[in-house]
Amino acid sequence: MKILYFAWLRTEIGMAEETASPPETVTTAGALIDWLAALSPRHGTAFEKRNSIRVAIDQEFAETDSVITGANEVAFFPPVTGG
Amino acid sequence: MKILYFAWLRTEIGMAEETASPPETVTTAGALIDWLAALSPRHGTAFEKRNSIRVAIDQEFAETDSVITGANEVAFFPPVTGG
Amino acid sequence: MAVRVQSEAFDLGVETARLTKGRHDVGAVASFVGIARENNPDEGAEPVIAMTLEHYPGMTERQLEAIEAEARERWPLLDCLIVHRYGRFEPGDPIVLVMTLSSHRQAAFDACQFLMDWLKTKAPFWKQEETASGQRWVAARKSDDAAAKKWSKPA
Amino acid sequence: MAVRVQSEAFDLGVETARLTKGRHDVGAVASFVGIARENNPDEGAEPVIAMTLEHYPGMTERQLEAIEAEARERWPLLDCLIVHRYGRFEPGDPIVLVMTLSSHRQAAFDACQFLMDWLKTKAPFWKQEETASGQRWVAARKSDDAAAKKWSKPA
Repeated sequence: MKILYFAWLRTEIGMAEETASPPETVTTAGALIDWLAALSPRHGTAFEKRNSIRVAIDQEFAETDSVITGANEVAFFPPVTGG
Repeated sequence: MKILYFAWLRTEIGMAEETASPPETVTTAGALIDWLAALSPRHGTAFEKRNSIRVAIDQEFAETDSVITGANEVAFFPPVTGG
Repeated sequence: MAVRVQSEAFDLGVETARLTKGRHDVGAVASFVGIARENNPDEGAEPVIAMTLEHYPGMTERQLEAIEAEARERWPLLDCLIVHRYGRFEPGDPIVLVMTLSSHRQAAFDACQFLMDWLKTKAPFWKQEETASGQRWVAARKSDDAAAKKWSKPA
Repeated sequence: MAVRVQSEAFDLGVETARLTKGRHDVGAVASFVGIARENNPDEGAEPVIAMTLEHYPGMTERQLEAIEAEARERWPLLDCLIVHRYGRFEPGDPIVLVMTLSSHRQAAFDACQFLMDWLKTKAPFWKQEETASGQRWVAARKSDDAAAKKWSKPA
């Protein structure tokens, strides 16, 4: 599963993209956040601000209780500030 | 006093502009319409559609009861259809 | 005052570049271009071959300047442009341009729409349409009066 | 679908001419250009030297196409264009263009404003500002959420 980070999540974690293989018990975006947060201290710090983090599953906006099973690409980012 | 006609008023009366010297008793735009309507049959026909005629006194929109005494320029035209 | 009444065409890109040039405070440019159309659904189905816009020189500029001044008073505009053409137009020809500049988009959008709505009811232009049946003066549209009225301040 | 995500600049005049060329049914072209500003009043008074827009390639196009499809469904649009740039911008640089074409002006205005309001909350772009104090990610604005919400259909 490809994991993408944007904006301050990218700079805090220190990478734009990584490949992750969470266990089968990790079925939701929220559970994936918990699992990723344990990967490294930088992950842990970045994911502390959970209320400021949005998620997209296969390029569609999703919620923390959305199912990630079978997804190819999960992205984490702050609320958008375009235009 | 300069009298101007636009759109179908111009084509019906057959001129864009004329100089008129109404008597002093003609003090409002409405009275001026009555006076102009008597000038010629073409004037009479054009001014029959009074409800479809708008007036400007010295280049400002006005009403039929607006005072024309001292005005340099009175214009008659249908409702505007610009843009 | 940025008001122009002309027979010549205008270029939206050139006007935007000119109004924003050297400025660092503009965040939003809203613009509207009105174009001559072949069909006027309000007036029946006969295709329009051409149209001629007649105006009242002198009063037109005066009215456009008054409309522009009111927009600047009601919204925090950084700049504003109204270009209205007169003469003969064929379908596809641009006729009117309104452009508003502001820090934020809402003011730019609202002022641009206000200006167009008022132009339709306050600018002394009259439209004659040419169809296969001949030439005909276009009647004013009630929907334009209604659009302009929504901007009236409460008494 | 007329959606472009690019680093290159765009020209409003060229895009208008391209979209209206050969058409006789367009009466109204509403457009909006968003420009990088020196001051962001929501974020304090320090002048912005430059800003960088990061986006999510793939998802951006997908979201813009979905927004455009929704606008075309809600208003009788004859055509529609969204151009969103990414990269580094200095104050005065145009960043986003939305253009809507319709027979009548109200549909063009409403759809243009709808698209801008939704872009601000649904397009995956993130803005980093550069001031004398350094670089900083810009926080989302509550007023943008409110602007987008006004277009929500009743449940």
